[in-house]
Parts: sequence; C-alpha cells; structure tokens
Amino acid sequence: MNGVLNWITANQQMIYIVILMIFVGIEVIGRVPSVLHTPLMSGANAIHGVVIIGAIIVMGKAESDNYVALALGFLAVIVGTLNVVGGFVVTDRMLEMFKKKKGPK
Amino acid sequence: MNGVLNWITANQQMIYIVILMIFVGIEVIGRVPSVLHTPLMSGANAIHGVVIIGAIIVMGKAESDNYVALALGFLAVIVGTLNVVGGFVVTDRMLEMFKKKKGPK
Amino acid sequence: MQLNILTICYLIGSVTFILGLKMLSNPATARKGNLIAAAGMIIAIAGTIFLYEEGGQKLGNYGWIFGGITVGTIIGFLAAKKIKMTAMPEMVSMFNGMGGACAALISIVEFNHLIHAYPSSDLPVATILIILLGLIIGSVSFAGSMIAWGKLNGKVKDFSFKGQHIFNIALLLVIVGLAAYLIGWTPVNANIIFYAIFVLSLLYGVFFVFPIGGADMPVVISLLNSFTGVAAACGGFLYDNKVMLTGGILVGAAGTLLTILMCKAMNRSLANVLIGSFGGGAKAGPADAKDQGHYKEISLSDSAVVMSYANRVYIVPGYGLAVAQAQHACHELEKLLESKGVEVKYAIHPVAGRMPGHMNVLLAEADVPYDKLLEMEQANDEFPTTDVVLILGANDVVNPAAKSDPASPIYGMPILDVELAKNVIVNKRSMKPGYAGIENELFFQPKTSMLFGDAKKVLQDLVAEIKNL
Amino acid sequence: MQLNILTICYLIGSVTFILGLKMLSNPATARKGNLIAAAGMIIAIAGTIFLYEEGGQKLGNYGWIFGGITVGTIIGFLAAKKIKMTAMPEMVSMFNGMGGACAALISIVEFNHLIHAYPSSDLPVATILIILLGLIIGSVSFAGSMIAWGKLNGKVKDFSFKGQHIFNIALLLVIVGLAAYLIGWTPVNANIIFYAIFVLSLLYGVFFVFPIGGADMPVVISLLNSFTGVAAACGGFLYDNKVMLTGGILVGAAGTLLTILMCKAMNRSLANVLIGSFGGGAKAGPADAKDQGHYKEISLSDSAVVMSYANRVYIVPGYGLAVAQAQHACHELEKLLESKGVEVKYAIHPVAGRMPGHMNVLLAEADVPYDKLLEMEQANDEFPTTDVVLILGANDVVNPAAKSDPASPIYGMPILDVELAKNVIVNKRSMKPGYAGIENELFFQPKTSMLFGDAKKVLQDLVAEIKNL
Ligand SMILES: NC(=O)c1ccc[n+]([C@@H]2O[C@H](COP(=O)([O-])OP(=O)(O)OC[C@H]3O[C@@H](n4cnc5c(N)ncnc54)[C@H](OP(=O)(O)O)[C@@H]3O)[C@@H](O)[C@H]2O)c1
Ligand SMILES: NC(=O)c1ccc[n+]([C@@H]2O[C@H](COP(=O)([O-])OP(=O)(O)OC[C@H]3O[C@@H](n4cnc5c(N)ncnc54)[C@H](OP(=O)(O)O)[C@@H]3O)[C@@H](O)[C@H]2O)c1
Repeated sequence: MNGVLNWITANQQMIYIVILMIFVGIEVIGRVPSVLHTPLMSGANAIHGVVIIGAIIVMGKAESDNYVALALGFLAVIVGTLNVVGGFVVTDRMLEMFKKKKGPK
Repeated sequence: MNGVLNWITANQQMIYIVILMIFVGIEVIGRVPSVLHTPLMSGANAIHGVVIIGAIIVMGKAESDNYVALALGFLAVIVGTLNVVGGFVVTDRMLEMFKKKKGPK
Repeated sequence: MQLNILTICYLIGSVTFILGLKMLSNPATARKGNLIAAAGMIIAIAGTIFLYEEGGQKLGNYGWIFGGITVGTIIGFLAAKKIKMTAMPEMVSMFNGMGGACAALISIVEFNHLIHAYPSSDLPVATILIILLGLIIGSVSFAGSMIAWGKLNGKVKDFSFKGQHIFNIALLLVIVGLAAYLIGWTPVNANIIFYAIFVLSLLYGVFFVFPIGGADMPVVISLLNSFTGVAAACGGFLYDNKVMLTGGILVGAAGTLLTILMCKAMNRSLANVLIGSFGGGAKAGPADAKDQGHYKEISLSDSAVVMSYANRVYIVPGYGLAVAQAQHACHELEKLLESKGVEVKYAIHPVAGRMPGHMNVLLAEADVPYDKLLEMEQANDEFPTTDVVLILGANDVVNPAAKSDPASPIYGMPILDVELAKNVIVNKRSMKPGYAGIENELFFQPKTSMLFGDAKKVLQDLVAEIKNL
Repeated sequence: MQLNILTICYLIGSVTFILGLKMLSNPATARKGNLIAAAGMIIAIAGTIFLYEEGGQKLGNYGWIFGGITVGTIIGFLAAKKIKMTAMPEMVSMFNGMGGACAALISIVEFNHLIHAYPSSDLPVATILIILLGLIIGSVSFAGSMIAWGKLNGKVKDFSFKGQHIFNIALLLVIVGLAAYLIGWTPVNANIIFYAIFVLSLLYGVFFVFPIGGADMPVVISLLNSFTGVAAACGGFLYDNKVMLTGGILVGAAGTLLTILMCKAMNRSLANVLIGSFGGGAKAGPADAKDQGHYKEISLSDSAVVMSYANRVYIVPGYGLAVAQAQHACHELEKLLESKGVEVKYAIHPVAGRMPGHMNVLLAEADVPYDKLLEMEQANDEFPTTDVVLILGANDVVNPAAKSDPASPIYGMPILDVELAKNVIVNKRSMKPGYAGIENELFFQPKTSMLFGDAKKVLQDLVAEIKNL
C-alpha cells in the first residue's frame, strides 16, 4: 500500500501526463463523422508506430557480440518501420478520396 | 540560449502538463451553447480560486512575529476564499434555471 | 506518507476541475459539474491545510487560516445568495478580482521572504520571474475586474481620452522594462522597483478596462477571468503545486477560448471589442436616421385589442426589458393573455441583453416557466404562424440588416425573423439605436407599429387596458 | 546539450500527434493532419538515432539500425501503395500487428538484459511489470491482428467452439497468474515463465479474434489498434521516453473511443460485437422468411427500359457490390445512363459495406467523381423526386425495420428511405438476409422488384441491354 503511494508521488508528473493525454485523446476525436472512422483508425495506427523508437534504442544498445539481441532488435526495427511507413502511406491513400470533396467546398 | 534549453529539459514534464492542459481546456468547452457562456465563465472563475492554496501556504509559513506577512497572508486567504465560495455559489444559482429544462427532457 | 496522500488529493482536484468544466458546457449536466468541481476544490484545500509540509515542517498559524476562511466563506456565501440574478455578472467580476488580488498578495509576501533570505544582488532569477508574473497579471486582473464591476452597476462611467491606446501600450512597456531590469540587473533597490511594478500594474488594469463600452463587460470579464487563471498557474510553478498549476492553466485556456466564443456569438472580433470601435459606430448610427422613410405608431388600446384577440402572441425580450426591470410586468401580461386563451411564448435570442443568457436569467427571476422560452431556431420556425410579435426593448437581435446589408457591423449574426409574423409591435422609448448603434429598418416596415414608452410603464398600462376590455 | 535538443524533438513529436489526430477527424483537414503527424514522427525518430544517449553513451550499431529502417520503409511503402483500395482494412490490421510485434520484441530483449544484469532473485519489480505489460499486450495485439487480417482476405474462416468465452477468460487468468508469480516471487526459472507468458499471450490473441464474425473485423482492428497504443506507452515508461508515452496513450484513448463510435454507427454495443451475438441472429433470420408474403421479380430487359427512360436514377451500393467487385461495371452503367440524359447519383449510407467509408473507397477506385456521392440525409431529401432506385447488394441499410420494428436488432439505425422513390429495383443473389441476419420487408413491397444475380454479371448484362435498346 505504502509502496504504491510512494510510487504515485515519485511518478506524479508521469501520472498527470497520462491522465491529461487520455482526456485529450478522447476529446480530440469526439466529433469525427463516421465516413472518417477508417482513415482515423489508420492514422492512429501509424502514430503508435512511435514504438519504433524503443526498437532503435534496443538495437543501438545491443553489444555487438550479443547476436540474439542484435537479431531481435533488427527484427523489431523492421516491423516498427513497417508500422510507421505503411500506416502513414495507407492513411494518405485513403484520404486522397476526400481531395475532390474539398474542391466544391 | 543553452540556459533555456537546460531549463526545458529540467522541467520537461511540467511543460508537457501545461501543453496538454491547454489542449484539454480548449477541447473540453469547444461545444458549449451560448446560453451557457455566463455560467461557464462563472464556474471557471470559481476554479481559479484554487489560488487560495497558495495563500494558505503563505499564511502557514509566516513567522508569528512577521506581522506584515501575517496580515497580507490573512487578507490573501480571505479574498481567495471569497473567490472560491462566491464563485461556486453564484454559478449554482445561475444554473438553477436549467433545472426546469431537464424536466421535459 | 501524508505527502503521498496530499499528492492524491491534488490529483483528484485536477481531474474534478476538468470533468466539472466539461459538464458545465452542457445544459443537462452543468449544475452537477459545478458541484463536482467544488467538491474537488474542498478536497484540495483540506489536504493542503492538514497534510502540507515543507522540509518536514507542517503549516502553522491555523488560527489565522481558519479565521480567514471563515470570514471569506460567510461574506462570499451571503453576497452570492443575496445578489439579484440580473446583477450576477457584477458578482462574477468582483469574485474574479478577489482571485487576482490573492495571486498578487502571494507574490508580495514571497518577494519579501526572498529579499530577506538573499542579498538583493543574487536573487534566484527563475523564482523572481514567476513571482513578478503572478504580481503583474494578478494586479491587472484585480484592478480591471473592479472597474468592470463598477461599470456594470453604474458606479463607473465609460471614459476614454485621445491616445488612450498609445498610453496603455506605453504603460505596459514600462512595466515589462522594470521587470526585466529587476530580473536582469537585480539592483540594490529591488524593493522599490518591485512596488513600482505593482502600482503600475494596478494602473494598467484600470486603463485597460476604462475605454471599453459597458456593454462589452461580459467579454472583458471573461478575458480577465483567464488572466487570473494564468496568475494562479504562476503560483503553481512557485510552489511546484500541481493542482494550482493545472487548475490555473485549465481556466487560462478555457477562459481564452470562451472569450473568443462570446465575441463570435455577437459576431465581433476580440480586438474589435477591446479597441471598442462600436462606440464610434454608435455615434454614426442615428445620423442617417432621416432617410429611412416613415414608421407608424400604435395606441395602447389598439395594441391591447390586437393582442387579446390573437391566437398566438410571441414576446421578444431585449436589453430594454432589463433596463426597465419590466420582467414582472411582462409576466403579468403573459398570464393575463393566457387566461384569455391566447398562446403566449418568449423568443430568446442567444445574445439578447448584455450577457449570454441575460434574458433567461431575467425572466427566470419573474418565475416565467422555462418551457415558455423558445430558442432562436425554434422561434423562427413558428413566427409564420404567429399573429402578433411584441418586441420589448430589443433592437439589434431583430435587425434584418444582419441578413441583408453586408456593410452592417452586425452582418452575419443570426437574428429572430419577426417579419414572418402577421403583425409586429415594437416597444422602445424612442427611435434611438441599440447596442450596435445602427438603424433598424424593421421599424419602418408596413407590418411594424411602434409603441413608445418605458417598457415597464407600457406593460402595466397594457395590462390595465386589457382588463377593461 | 544534444539531450536538450532531443527533448524538444520529442515535444514537437507529441504535439504534432495531437494536432494530427485532431485534424484527421475533420474531412477538410484530414489529409494535412496525417502529414503533420508523419513529419513529427520523422523528427522524433531522427532525433533518437542521432541525439539519444544513455549514461553519456551514444547509440551504436548504426548499420543494423539503418538497414532495418531501409528494409521496413521499402516493404511498407510498396505494400501500402500496391494494395487495392478495398483491401486497405487488411493492410491496417497487418501494420497494427507489426506495431504489436515490435512492442513484444522490445520487451523480450529488455528482459534478457535484465536477467543477465540481476540475479533473478532480485529483479527490479516495477521494470519487470512494465516489460510484462508490453509483452502481453503487444503479443495479443500482434496475434489478433494477424487473425483479423486473415479473416478479411478470406484466408481464415470464422470458427468458434462451445464454451469458447469461458476458455478465453481462463486463458487470460492463467496469463495474469503467471505474470503475478513472476513479479511477486521472482523464481529462479523466471526465463521459462516469461516465455510461457509470451506464448500464451499469442494464443489468447488468436482465440480472442477467432469467434468474432468477419464482418466485425473493422471494430476489432480498431480495438487492437488501441491495445498497441498502450503497448507503445509501456515502452515509454520503460525508457522514460515522453514521445512514446504520450503517443501511445493518445492512440490508446482515441482508439478506444473510436471503437465505441464505430459500434454506435451500426448501433450495437461493443460487448455485443465481441461476444458476436449477431451470428446467432443470422441463423434465426431466414427461418421466418416464409410468412413474408410474395415478392415480384423483374427481367433484365424491363429494368433496362425503366432506367433508360427515367429522369433520375439513384444507385444504393452495399456490401454485395464490394463482394462482387462490381464497382467498375457500376460506373459503366452510370456513364451509359448519363449519356442518355438520365441523372444518376449514388446514395451512400455511412455504414454500408463492412467498414466506414467502404463504399466511398470502392467507388473512388472506379473513379466515380466524388460529387456524385450523396450522404444519407441529402439522399433521403431527394428520393421523393427519384424515378428509380437501383439497390446493388445493399440490404440492412435500406431495411425499414430499423424504423418500424423496435424488436429488430438494427432498430434505431438511420436508413436510406428508398420507399419514397417511385420504383425500387433490388439486385442480390437470393432472398438471403445481410449482415444483421434479418428479413427485409422492403423486398415484399409492391413498389419493389427483385433482380437476382451476382451484381457484376447483372450490371454487365444491363449495360449490354441498354446499348441494344
Ligand atoms: N448577450 C450578450 O452576451 C451581449 C454582450 C454584449 C453585447 N451584446 C449586444 O447587445 C445587443 C443585444 O441586442 P438587444 O436587441 O437585446 O438590445 P439592443 O440592440 O441594445 O437594443 C435595446 C433597445 O432597448 C431600448 N430600451 C432601452 N431602455 C428601454 C426601456 N427602459 N424601455 C424600453 N425600451 C428600452 C433601446 O431603445 P430606446 O433607447 O429607444 O428605448 C434600445 O434600442 C446585441 O447587439 C448584442 O450583440 C450582447
Ligand atoms: N460499414 C461499417 O463500418 C460496418 C462494419 C461492420 C458491419 N457493418 C454492417 O454491415 C451492414 C451493411 O449493410 P449493407 O446493406 O451494405 O450490406 P448487408 O446488409 O450485409 O447486405 C449485403 C447484401 O448483399 C447481397 N450480396 C452479397 N454478395 C452479393 C453479390 N455478389 N452480388 C449481389 N448481391 C450480393 C447479400 O444478399 P444475397 O446473399 O442474397 O446476395 C446481402 O443481403 C450493416 O448491417 C452494417 O451495420 C458495417
């Protein structure tokens, strides 16, 4: 119990950031029209590709004789990049179709 | 320049909290109907009464022979409380008129 | 241990503030939201009093603290309860000023601590900076709110002199300059400079609000409100206190947006409000009143007849009704007509009066049932089937120029389309323009007839007339 | 110094993510939003590669890093470019899975570091906890996304066994139990347990998605999407890395809300989707098909005539059009009719097809000009003046039960009121129900005539017929 409390105090700023971020995440997309659901999902998908940063760090810290770490890290970087690049490109393609709409607008 | 950078890194979590809070503040009231403008203003007014906490701390830390500090602190506590109590009570009174509306709803 | 619990109290406080504000922006939940925020506030305050420590050192002077809180609570509670509903914006302004004062006082005390703790040659820069911010913003917000308060209850008259804006900017520059000097050069006489800044900030607050038209006070108050929020946030930095920081920033951000939304509702820009160019317009308005053709008047007795034999009468209340304090007389008339089988409703324009919701508050005070108040869209749908529209001291909100004349300052503002009704009776004291200071061609339309006089008096006479029919 | 710049890169990243997501939720700004977020991502990644240090120690293995990034970029770019528009949800699911895998891999490597650094008796609890969270959520999201991907491109069939849900819950409990054991008791064989958790998590992901109907995959993908977000946030905790933390949480929160919004649009509850009770409905549906009275059929040639002599023909595309890949044939018909002076438009229901915007994507692929697509409200206004409505493989979205029958699972969902038009021609292969698995009385109305057959084939024949008129 006390441990938890100490942890909370120690990480209170982190906790604030998390809570506020949750509010932002919810509020920010509150008004999305349903035709945008799929592109929005796809865009969000690309954003969590930020996990790649973790992969890069892992990779960069791996001792050059620790082949397991190197291999896994390498794999992680690849899939992470897939998530980022693929995600943003697919989203952009989906959104092309809204281009025309803007014209008349 | 460098000083600023160091300051940013040292307080990065604070900065995150401030930035996120700004987003939250803006998003959260984005859809308010104009008839609620005044009560909302009044409610927000009550909330910044949180400054009273600062007043309490000042008051509580004042050496008991430092009469200036005591007097000013005492004054601060009073006006702070005015802001908080008055603010919430007025807002509540303003909002009474929406009570009836809920009935038919 | 206790500090941990305090952290959680503050966490709860911050979250309730956000939720409260969110709920406050929706009619169905608004009241609950206010209470939730209040609850969070109590938790945060109680936590501070009993759990706060600095260097293992608890707070002292409990007597003073509780004394101050008690005094503040009693005064605040009574003031808020006693005040007339229509005078509430004044109250808000007053309380906002108190918040600003509180922030300023904190800065003063902390500054005194500082200059006793350190030789004024090496004061901690960051701390001084925050203290100064709190002082300046707090003082401006305090002084400004007091002027706004005075204007709303008529104690202070609008007043501006040539080059006022230049003067204000100059004043602001001096303040900033002194602050920079105090921080950068940390002079020996830091003390004097500090208090100079304090006084100048108060002065700036006064001159900032002075030139702005009394009608725009709601907007100004909302702006000062967000100032106070920022001042509170400074306190949050000073004590590394999360709930002050988040609460302050939250109000700062939301308040700024709200200010902008308020201006939008009257479709004006914030700059336009602050520089108050409407004042100029007001003078220009009546000038070209002549070339508007003729208007016809209607006698009390005729109006009495028209209304009591109508099926549906809609009342459009405006600022004039508030000025004349005629809400009760108006309710009288409504009840009387209803008793004669006439359907009476009120068409409420979102920015009728001088604050958002002004008419709702006004009529609520006279116990007009809420479901008799129609919002603008709804009313506009029903005007075509309405026999008589009675306009009581409203002007801009029924001005067709908002639709027809792109040159008009109110062009683009949605209005109540009273022309759709069969007859329009307008009560005001003269042909003078309203807030926006512009002519209203509605008054010159064949459908329209004018019923001059003070709203209260006219309504009372109308009631008498109808009784004697 | 460099670390300071890195902090700022991360700050920029976080803000662009928020702005990007905000802009993505508005048609006018969506595309720009996506690019902004992408830009922020690049800044954050580049910053990490060149500026990140740990204990004054820069990152190494640049060769591997750039190699991996290059490979990933090429594959990802090509895959995203080559894929057919209609197959995009699959792609999203695939990429989402990759993100999950990445999170899981990170956890594995970090865990290995840990057990070499510490005797497994005193592993740092908090770190382990976060590592495990990343592992579990990442793996579930990876495995689940792969199954969803398989279902969408038909490689994996729906499959469920009795007590599936119990089994899943049990599985989950085991995982949690093992994790708790690993953290609480830090046993010597931590290694084995860790990998057991890994495997079981993958398994859970598979069984979590298996029983859910293929049609609900968009919802599931959105849910897994938010899972991956949380997994990424774990990484953020692990490295005390703000951009990972904020980005992850942002997606976690927004994704969860989006999932719920998607369900609302089809008006179902999330629980209902996950437990997949619609499947049951599907069986129940056709049973009571008999007592629906009679429907009339129409011949190809007749339909050809009716349409080519109409003034206004509206096409209602549905899931069937996508199944038949008939979008090009459909565009053919449209152009042909237009050349005959018939006004042809498409009435798009927000949840027609199997993903939001499915029809827009489908028709966009056949280069149907965007301004030919009407949104539901608009279309419903114009149906009364429409001669022929041609329904191509749509069913639920034109089912009057949504308005008339409170018992219906789709009751309350807004629909296209095709009954308002003069004639309705329905093309589908049989009388079978659609996604919701319920009868559609529209087919039995006098106004309606059925034109059976695969959409693509029928459309091609129609074109031929009309040409020979
Ligand atoms: N609601 C807000 O938030 C807010 C805030 C600030 C400004 N405003 C602005 O205020 C305006 C509100 O429009 P409105 O139509 O309500 O008011 P208005 O346009 O200001 O017109 C009020 C009218 O009432 C008449 N009047 C004044 N005292 C009267 C009395 N004792 N008896 C009878 N009539 C009296 C005046 O004409 P006589 O002098 O001839 O009698 C005046 O023309 C809008 O322009 C709005 O933008 C609104
Ligand atoms: N848009 C989304 O986000 C989303 C996501 C998940 C679920 N849904 C749900 O999916 C449904 C969408 O409604 P909908 O009307 O578009 O589709 P639907 O109700 O599923 O009906 C599709 C119809 O197309 C016919 N069909 C199938 N293959 C065909 C072919 N090759 N040629 C001609 N017809 C064919 C089927 O009848 P036959 O078998 O007799 O041919 C079926 O009745 C809604 O219930 C919605 O809630 C939507």
